[in-house]
Amino acid sequence: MAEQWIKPYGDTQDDGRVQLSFTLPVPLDEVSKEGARRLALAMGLDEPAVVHAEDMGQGFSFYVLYGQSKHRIDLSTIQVAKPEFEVLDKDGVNALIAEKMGRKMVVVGACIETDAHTVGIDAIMNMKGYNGHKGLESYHEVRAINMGAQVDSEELVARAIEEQADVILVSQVVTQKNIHLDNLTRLSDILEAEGMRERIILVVGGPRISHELAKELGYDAGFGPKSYAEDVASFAINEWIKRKAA
Amino acid sequence: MAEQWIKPYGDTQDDGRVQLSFTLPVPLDEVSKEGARRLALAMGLDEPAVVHAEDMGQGFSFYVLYGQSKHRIDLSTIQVAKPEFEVLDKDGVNALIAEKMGRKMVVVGACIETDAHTVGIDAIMNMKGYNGHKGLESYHEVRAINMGAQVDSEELVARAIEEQADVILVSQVVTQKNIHLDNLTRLSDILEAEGMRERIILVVGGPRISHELAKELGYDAGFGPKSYAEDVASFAINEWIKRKAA
Amino acid sequence: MAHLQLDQARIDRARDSARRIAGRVFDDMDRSTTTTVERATLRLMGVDGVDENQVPLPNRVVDHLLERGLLNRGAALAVAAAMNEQGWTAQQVAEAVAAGRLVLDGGDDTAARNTADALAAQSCEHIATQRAQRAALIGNSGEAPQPWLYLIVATGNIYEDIKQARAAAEQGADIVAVIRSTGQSLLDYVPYGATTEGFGGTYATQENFRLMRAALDEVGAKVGRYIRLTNYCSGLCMPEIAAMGAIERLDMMLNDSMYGIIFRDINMQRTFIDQFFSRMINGYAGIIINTGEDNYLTTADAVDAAHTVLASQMINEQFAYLSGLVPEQMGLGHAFEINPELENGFLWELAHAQLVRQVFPEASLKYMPPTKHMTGNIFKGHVQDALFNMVSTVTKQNIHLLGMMTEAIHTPFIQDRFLAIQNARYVFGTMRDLHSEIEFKSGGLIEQRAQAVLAETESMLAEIKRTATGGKGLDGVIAKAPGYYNPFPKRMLQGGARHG
Amino acid sequence: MAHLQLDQARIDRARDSARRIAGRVFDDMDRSTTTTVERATLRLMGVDGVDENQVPLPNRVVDHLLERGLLNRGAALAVAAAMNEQGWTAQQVAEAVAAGRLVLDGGDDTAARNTADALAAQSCEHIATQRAQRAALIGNSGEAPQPWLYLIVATGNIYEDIKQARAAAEQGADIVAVIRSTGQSLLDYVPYGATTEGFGGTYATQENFRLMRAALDEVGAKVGRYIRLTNYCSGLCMPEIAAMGAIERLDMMLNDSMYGIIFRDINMQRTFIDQFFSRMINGYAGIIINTGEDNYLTTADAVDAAHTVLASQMINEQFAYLSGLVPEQMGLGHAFEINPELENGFLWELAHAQLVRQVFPEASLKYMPPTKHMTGNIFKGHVQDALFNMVSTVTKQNIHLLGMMTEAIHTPFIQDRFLAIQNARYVFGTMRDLHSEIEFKSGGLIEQRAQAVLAETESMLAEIKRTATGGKGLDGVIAKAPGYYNPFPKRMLQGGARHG
Ligand code: B12
Ligand code: B12
Ligand SMILES: Cc1ncc(COP(=O)(O)O)c(C=O)c1O
Ligand SMILES: Cc1ncc(COP(=O)(O)O)c(C=O)c1O
Repeated sequence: MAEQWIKPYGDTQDDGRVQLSFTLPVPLDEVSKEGARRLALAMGLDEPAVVHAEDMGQGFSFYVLYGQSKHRIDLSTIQVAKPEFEVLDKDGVNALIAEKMGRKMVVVGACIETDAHTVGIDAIMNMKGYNGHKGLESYHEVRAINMGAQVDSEELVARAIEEQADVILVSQVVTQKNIHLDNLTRLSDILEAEGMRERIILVVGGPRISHELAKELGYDAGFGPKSYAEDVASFAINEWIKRKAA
Repeated sequence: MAEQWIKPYGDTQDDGRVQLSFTLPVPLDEVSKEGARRLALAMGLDEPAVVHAEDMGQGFSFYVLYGQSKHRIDLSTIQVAKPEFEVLDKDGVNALIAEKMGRKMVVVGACIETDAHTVGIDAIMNMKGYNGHKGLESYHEVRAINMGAQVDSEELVARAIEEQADVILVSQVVTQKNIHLDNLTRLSDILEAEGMRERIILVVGGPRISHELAKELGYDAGFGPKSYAEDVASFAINEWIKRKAA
Repeated sequence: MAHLQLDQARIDRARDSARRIAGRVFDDMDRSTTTTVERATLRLMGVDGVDENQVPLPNRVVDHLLERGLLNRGAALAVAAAMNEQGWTAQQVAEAVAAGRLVLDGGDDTAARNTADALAAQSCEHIATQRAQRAALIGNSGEAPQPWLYLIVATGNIYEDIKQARAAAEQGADIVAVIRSTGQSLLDYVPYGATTEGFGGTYATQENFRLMRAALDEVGAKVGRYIRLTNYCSGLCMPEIAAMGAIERLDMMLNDSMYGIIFRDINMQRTFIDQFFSRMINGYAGIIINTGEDNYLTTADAVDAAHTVLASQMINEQFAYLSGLVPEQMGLGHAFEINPELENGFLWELAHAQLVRQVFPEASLKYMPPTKHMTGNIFKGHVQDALFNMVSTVTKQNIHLLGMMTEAIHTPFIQDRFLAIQNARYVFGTMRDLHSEIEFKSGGLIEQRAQAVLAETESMLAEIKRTATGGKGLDGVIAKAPGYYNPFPKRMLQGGARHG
Repeated sequence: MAHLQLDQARIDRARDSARRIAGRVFDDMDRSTTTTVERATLRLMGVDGVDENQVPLPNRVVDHLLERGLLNRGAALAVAAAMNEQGWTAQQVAEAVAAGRLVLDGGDDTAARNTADALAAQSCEHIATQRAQRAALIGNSGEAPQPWLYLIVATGNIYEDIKQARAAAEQGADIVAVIRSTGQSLLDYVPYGATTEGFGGTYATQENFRLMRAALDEVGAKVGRYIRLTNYCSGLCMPEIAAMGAIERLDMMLNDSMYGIIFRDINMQRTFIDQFFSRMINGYAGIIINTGEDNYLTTADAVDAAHTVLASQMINEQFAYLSGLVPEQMGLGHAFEINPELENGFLWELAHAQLVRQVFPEASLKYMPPTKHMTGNIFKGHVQDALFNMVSTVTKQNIHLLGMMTEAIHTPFIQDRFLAIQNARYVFGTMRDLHSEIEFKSGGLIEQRAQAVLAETESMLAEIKRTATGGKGLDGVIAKAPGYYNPFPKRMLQGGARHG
């Protein structure tokens, strides 16, 4: 593929302009201001300008900077991990499940551990769906079980076993101190320990989740913002067919 | 001096959090989003997150990122160039001029070349001053001549010669494409050519001017935002005394 | 002045329905106590500390009584009896129980009652002193004009929180809320000591309360403004947190009669019983309670569900009266959550905020910023927050939670808070008297909208009948036995902010 | 509806004073012409291009006539006479003059007049076609509702400008202004061709106009909205730029009767004469002129100097009528420049904006964003811009210059513009009908403020007497000789937007 080097753009191709803001844990003075500028230099910004500097009290100061990034990126070298499947609409998904599975697909979902943000998982699972995209409960070829908020991983796994689930959907919204990574690892360890990991299609979603991250954590797919039921459902049936064939 | 390493601060000492935004000259897709993330990585930001990505039309896309700066700066090593003098008030300046010079100090000021932003030089020179700080015209030991906007460097120098000026004050506000650097260099070259550079105290000011920059350009001092007449006047009389002694 | 024509008879009818609903719940719930109510009672009587497994002593004693089938007569009597018997303090009794050195039995004699009463009197005395101390500090350093700027800190580490809270106060915060660690609401005990490891917030512990209180008193003196402290009085330990807050002089508590049921799947009975007890404590301690109606709008649409907010506020108001609170202590919640893409959304927002203002003219309304429709676009978010600030000043809200431009991203960085305060101060200042300079068109869209929401509220309240069981914490609900005794209500329900 | 009680008699008296002032200036100025008026005349007659030193041919011809003392009879006749003599086009005549191959002499015979008239007719025909084309394009693709979003591009390079202008239009811009390079206003000639090297802006050249016009027509068709183009019709070449704009179908021009005098130290007579001629062209071409009162507030305080804005608008209005413009073509300027730290500043801003709206109900008011009080704090700046957006929609302004959060830092980056549009769209949408839903308190602070500004304006205008000479460009002012002839006024003053 042809190289495609790009830089940030302010008002002229390759001017590299970026905006930056941060706090320094020192009061404002000429030295701290110069420190802010040097940080920008260290980041590889040419001609960085501290366009705003303000003392915040209690030994903190705030800075806004603009500078010109030296760095450039060759987009042609970037491979973004993506789950490979065709996104079908609801009817398409239903038809494919009926054809290939000959029974309903069982999907158990939850917002696990301490996380109580159910709006995301509800958006995927509840009848009503989100932004005009109906949720899995409305798919007649899917048995969708939404366990809701703050579900322990053990509980989720137990339910998945009980319901003979094909797919587990997990939502993780709180990411502070990377708690989502701990939670997700914990769930996949438990599945592993139960000997269920191979059997189940394991999917995670949330505002800071990418497919790449999900793969790193040993999940089958990850879905970020603006995902809808048909995306997950299309992935799941596709994956099911692929595994069956293998 | 004891080392004083600092990093940006988000909500915990040394977490290094910074906010970043920029445009890329490509439409939004998964690859460009990853490209944005890699740029942040290249800048030395750990765990960069593209928290917002939006297509802008016409082949541009906009990104907001947060990440954790790896870089840190030892503030104890930073020496900020500063003009060294004690800032006196108006009466103090007048008294010192009267005592040491025994005549009025002559100051010629202008906003040079294509720059027409006179508010800054007016703030320093006009009777009324700025933010409650009276301007040089109100100093009875200063003869202040404000030539206004878009004054050619030649014209300014001619006037300085004519008036036997002790000090030249230049204002530069427009900095696009570094035009201020060209203009300032031009003025100092002309002074040099006229053999006047040694005799005159040459001062520049403006929102993007620092003392450091002024020194680099061969000026005697530079004044940035929030400078007032007493700052410049104190510097000027101090410098005059120093030169006299030398 | 910004003012809407509203049908007062409709407001009165809605309020009557709410009074009826709250009264019925109170009568039902008065027949039971809960483990955490009893633990709170013990805390007020001076029991504190943890055992070698970090289990709080109040839990150890209450569990002990529960095991022995004695909790239904109240923990106060059993402990007081043991105190009399042994000549110990309540704390010594608790330690002995935890160490297995002492087994409690019933003890309902007058001597035990007297001891319990004496301890309660002492405890109330301490809380009254804190109340007086608050008044004195406000007298000395003054307090901010309303809307008060309310800021959260949520680092997970009480010492970082303190740093940020001080900075926030210097920058202009009037109220500091320490956000609680994710998941604490479902812990059936209160963690102990100073903590540095929370997720999305810092554990609510008595020591953390104390540390933050001291820091805010100090910075308050410096900035010449009493800085209010708030925390979450909800979840499975609601009354205990109320007790801790009263002891450590918190000034506000997030304390809703239904939040736990709706958002934390906590059993209804448990919630209501805990509510009454904790509100009573808050009421007595002169603490403002903030209710959580704003949360409804994070899951429902803010236009469709506007009447549910008003209905809940009316019920919270009646519950509050039953627990002895005065209107100024009612921080009824609502929120600026209308979709920014909705045409004329700002008008509807004005209508809702003004409606609430007029229905509860004396309450300390708590107005929450946009959260749901905030995105990673921090620049647009900052403007959403500015319009929120504007509605707040135009409709004269009291407790103003600052919106953070990074709402959709992370718990606030120090600069987020700094910029949020600048935003609010700018808007409040530049529009200082706007509220008294504009009028809403009579019969116009804004007024019509407010009237419609009021009408929907009235019918909703008229229809509410009875409610179900289920949810977490039901095992902690204990039917009171005859002879059940708790020394606090009779003291707390008559004093407090109402009279002093 | 947002409406103020104002004293109509006072408005009428102020307007009478302004009419008197403008009329007197017109009478005085009608006795002279200027070098640039004559160059503009030549341009309209078809003279274009530059010599080997990049000096425009209109300058060469006019300088030639000036040297020979012939300019006071008008360039049109001299060139027309030569055309007749040689059987050449005007362009050929100019080229020959520039090459030193031809010397012009007087030539005031009827034949020369006829030729000049014929060329003028042709030129007016072309401009009328452009006007019709504009109407047709608006008919096809439609146009945006007001306030129109006005955005600037200022890269210095016309090709970058085009990129950014397209992107801006896709994002929602209704008007694109190409900012002019620093210093162009003091050039006594118009640069030639496509340019890529400006400072703080891009040179105004006819080719740049053409390139941008084509790009905007294209993107306008794509987005289904006619995108208006604007530039600066001011400085020492004001009438020539008007001519170029009329030829290339610009839609708006920054064209103030006093800006050059006050802000560029241009000679008064020169400015006024150039003004009349350029306004006449703009008027005929159906171009909206934007006046520069907003600039006053960048050097003076916006509260103290509010009446100077209104006074100048009234004078600009009268000058415009004298040049044949209709009210819809008057983009009278004002600006949101009150210090954000001023208590109730937003109220005064509302008062000023609404006052202007009511005094000029049919004008296309141009409302400028905060600039002077913008700082490097882009976050706060974005909120200042949001409040500006709000005042604009509440007071129903027409031409809305978008505020940039980076105003104090650099000419706009593409993302600054993008975010500015989002800001305005959000505010305009969420407050769509607010203007008709709120009322200003009768006799309140806002109304009082508006009345005070009006009163000050009236007395200021009543006192204006006569004005001085001095400043740049006086050498280009030439007293007309008897027999002076210019073929354009009689055509342009009767047609244009007024009748067609
Ligand atoms: C609503 C909300 C709440 C509500 C939740 C109500 C509920 N029942 O869900 C309440 C008020 C209870 C709440 C509480 C808290 N919250 Co909250 N909350 C939010 C808020 C405002 C909106 C979240 C939301 O509903 N988004 C809308 C949904 C549709 O988006 P989504 O979740 O991204 O889902 C989409 C995709 O991600 C994807 N998706 C999501 N899950 C899944 C799963 C699968 C399988 C798939 C395929 C796809 C998928 O598809 C969805 C549709 O496209 C955000 C801020 C914000 N604006 O984002 C904060 C936010 C998420 N909360 C936060 C915090 C910290 C908390 C608290 C911990 C604060 C506290 N200490 O009190 C508490 C405790 C909650 C807990 N224990 O988890 C932080 C998280 C910070 C971080 N990055 O770690 C945020 C970002 C706010 C902030 N800046 O502080 N919160
Ligand atoms: C007012 C203004 C104007 C007015 C100027 C009126 C006048 N008579 O000065 C008008 C409307 C005419 C104008 C026009 C233009 N402007 Co202008 N203007 C501004 C604005 C809004 C404010 C500047 C100001 O007055 N600041 C207040 C003064 C007091 O601050 P200051 O200059 O920094 O001065 C202080 C210190 O710096 C220092 N100081 C300054 N000079 C000196 C000198 C000495 C000796 C000392 C000791 C100290 C000192 O002391 C002062 C007091 O503390 C800024 C945006 C902004 N908010 O900053 C844009 C801005 C400066 N303008 C800009 C531009 C591009 C232009 C134009 C070129 C645009 C165009 N193409 O039309 C034109 C052309 C002007 C020209 N030829 O130079 C850009 C510059 C971009 C850049 N970084 O290069 C800015 C930043 C706006 C923008 N974002 O595009 N402008
Ligand atoms: C009334 C109330 N209680 C508690 C909380 C906090 O939730 P948690 O139960 O997770 O501490 C909120 C959050 O907004 C609330 O409004
Ligand atoms: C009427 C008018 N003309 C011209 C300009 C631009 O200035 P310059 O003369 O530098 O092109 C402005 C700037 O705002 C203006 O308002």
